[in-house]
Amino acid sequence: MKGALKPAAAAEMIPEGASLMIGGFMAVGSPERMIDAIVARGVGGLTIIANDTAMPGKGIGKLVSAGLVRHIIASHIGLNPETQAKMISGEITCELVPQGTLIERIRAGGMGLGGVLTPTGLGTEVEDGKQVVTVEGKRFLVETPLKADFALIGAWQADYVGNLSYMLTAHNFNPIIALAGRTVIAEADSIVPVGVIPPDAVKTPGVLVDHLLIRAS
Amino acid sequence: MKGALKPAAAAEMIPEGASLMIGGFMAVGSPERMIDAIVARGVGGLTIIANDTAMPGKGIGKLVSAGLVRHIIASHIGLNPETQAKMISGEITCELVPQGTLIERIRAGGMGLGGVLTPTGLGTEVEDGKQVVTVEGKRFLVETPLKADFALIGAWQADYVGNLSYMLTAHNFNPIIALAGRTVIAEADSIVPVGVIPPDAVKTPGVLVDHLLIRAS
Amino acid sequence: MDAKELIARRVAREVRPGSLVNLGIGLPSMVANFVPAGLGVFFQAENGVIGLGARPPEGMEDRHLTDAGGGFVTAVPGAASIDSAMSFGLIRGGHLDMTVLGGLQVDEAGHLANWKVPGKMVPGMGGAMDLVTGAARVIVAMQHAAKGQSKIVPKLTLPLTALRRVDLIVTDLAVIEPTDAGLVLREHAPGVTLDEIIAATEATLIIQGDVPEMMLI
Amino acid sequence: MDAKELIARRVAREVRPGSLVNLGIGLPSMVANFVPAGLGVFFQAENGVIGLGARPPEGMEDRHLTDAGGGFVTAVPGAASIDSAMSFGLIRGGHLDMTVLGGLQVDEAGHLANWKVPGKMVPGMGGAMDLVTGAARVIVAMQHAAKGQSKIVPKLTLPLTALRRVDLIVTDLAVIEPTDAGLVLREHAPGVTLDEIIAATEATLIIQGDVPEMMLI
Repeated sequence: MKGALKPAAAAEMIPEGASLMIGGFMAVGSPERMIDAIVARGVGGLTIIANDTAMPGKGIGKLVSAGLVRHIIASHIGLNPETQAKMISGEITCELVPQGTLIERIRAGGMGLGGVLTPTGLGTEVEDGKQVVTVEGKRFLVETPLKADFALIGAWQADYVGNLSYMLTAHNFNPIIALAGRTVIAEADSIVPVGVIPPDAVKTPGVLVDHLLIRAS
Repeated sequence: MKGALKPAAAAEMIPEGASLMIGGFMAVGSPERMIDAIVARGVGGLTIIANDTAMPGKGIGKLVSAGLVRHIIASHIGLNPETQAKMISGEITCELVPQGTLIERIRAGGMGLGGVLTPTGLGTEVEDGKQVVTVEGKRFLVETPLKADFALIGAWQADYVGNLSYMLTAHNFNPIIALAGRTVIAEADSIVPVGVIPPDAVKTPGVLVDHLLIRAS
Repeated sequence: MDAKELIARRVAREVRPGSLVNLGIGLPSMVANFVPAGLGVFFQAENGVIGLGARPPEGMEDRHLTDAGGGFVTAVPGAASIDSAMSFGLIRGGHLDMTVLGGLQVDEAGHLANWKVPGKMVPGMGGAMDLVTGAARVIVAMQHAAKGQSKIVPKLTLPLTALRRVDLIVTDLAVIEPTDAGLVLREHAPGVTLDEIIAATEATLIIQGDVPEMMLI
Repeated sequence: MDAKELIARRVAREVRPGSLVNLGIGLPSMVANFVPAGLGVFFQAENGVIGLGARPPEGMEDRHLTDAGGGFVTAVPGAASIDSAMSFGLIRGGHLDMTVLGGLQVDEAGHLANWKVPGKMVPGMGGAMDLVTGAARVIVAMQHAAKGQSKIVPKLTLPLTALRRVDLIVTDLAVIEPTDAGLVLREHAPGVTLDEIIAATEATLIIQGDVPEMMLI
């Protein structure tokens, strides 16, 4: 049985320089109240691991605009001109990773794998500096696992066991980063009594979730 | 929109010596009508890739009893004395794989990965003959992908797009092998009209499924 | 008809009945408008839905259901929600029948560059590297030239997206097929002569016999 | 109280509130009977359920809900269904707080052998190698001796399950903790003297100060 925290209390747990995995794809499925609380707290030097940095004023874009981000590991930052500008000015450093590789690296980190072998990126800049392994005569890049201090989840339904379900395209990175955060904080559209989410509808078992945000007022 | 086949017609597609991934854990979630049809057809020399061989008279155990199996890749065969006996007599050869490694190898095969790196099996017999890769100072076994000619799925609900959902512990290997069979045949407890399975309840998207079995009479 | 519509109408002819198709952001997304209903085609958006439908009527948008560009969409009957690991598993694993992507350059080897202009535009590769590596069929839909410069070149000067040769290039002037021998001119746009195509193309084009006019949907 | 019940009652004391626990087939599964309700413990069965409950009343069994041994179970409120990839991702990724496994041998290095007797019993490792590799805490629950032979030995003569040192050994005679220095005798069973334990143990035991009697639930 988990308690539920006010967003400000959850944000208090995040120290300067922490690494955060944040769910969402162009801010769809991102935990907006949690992000607002981090902006309000103003803790900086963050490393963000996410698919993208959304756009100014939305989702992760709010952390970028607030100047709290030092390093980004993402697949795409092209739709946020502020991220681009801060990267060019050197305020933010950025590791760009193919989307399918990024999600597998996170999954590997969360599931205790030492990495995965993928053909994606072979022969491109993505290969630079990477180990290559040959399996059955074919070359593959060794892509290493990713973990983070925190995973911040945007869910649809939660219960007080911490079970989570997601809706439509708001799944995206959320169910996977829930495996790879040392501390996992979930913000859900609604929190329902234990037993209401059918076992087959649970996409993130409660064991992975450390804290819920209280319901929005 | 997929048609639905009679079990005998589906079994007709499977040639002598084919490799079959079959869902189920101690026969829970196994496609029993499909298995019965293969036994009735009597096609032999099969390679079975599955978690286990159940027990005589149940699930994969029926294929073993019928003498149709030549090779097994599984994590556990200890609860089927016939499999044990046939392995000792040399009628069946067997590759034993840790369960977590087996499911990742199947997933890798189905998802276009060249393999995964796992700590499981290091320092044991499972390491024999395998590549070892060092990532961030830690050693991992390179576990290679598995595919099969057919994946035979036991599902709970299906629709005629081929979407599948599963129930409770009858998930097990089913959603993963659906990715890794060159031809995928699904047997469901019920087939419902298209649109009835909510998008968030679909665990195997229809694109992966080639054929459904018709409803049980 | 403007150039983009021409391209989209020609690409729509490549879509096969019952297939799973991914359309990139921008021009490629227009292809969906011209694919006949009743063809049983499912569109995948890599952010997490199979069975993408048209934009919803005003007031019926849902923030949990968007395409990869973040635009509101609907879900067709038989749609399935998928997380990013499954989405890219389908892509990299060859389960996606076709992808239509924009391009910055294609060269005589059929190699695509579409994710980076060093020093100018570094948006990240998003899903492009996985899509080109894994999709069963890769179609590049782009203007033949940009700012008077041919985008079809002898050898890429921009960073490679993937080692895989693309299957077809559709521009406002021509349809070109990369082959072992080089770029074969397959069709010309209505009202465009072969000489005009050759003049607008920096790469060498192979012309074999009659070159028919594009057929459009 | 028979030996198995004694072991199960002692192991039950190791279960921490709110934790996720996996119990092996056989003796370990008896532990669940002695864990107090209200401790908020969730039991995982590796075949695919978190929140395993007691056996259902006769006539209310469901063939979609069994434990890893194939026996009928129920699901507690807040239970979650998981497929085999998620199940073993949780195990290998360190998300499982504790596993209780049977053993054939444990040696002075704390290494476990529990999956194979060459030439006699080759059931396969099932999930054992992943469980010992990945669980946060590994407890071996077994009889101290089999057929008069000590199962606690100087060095394994049976095949190793994993390189990881197990955390605790609970037998019908004693509780023993493998440490850097060797096997430390922590507790004796009621009515069993230290001399009897030493005589029944082939391995060297370290005895530091008083050795208290086992506390049972």
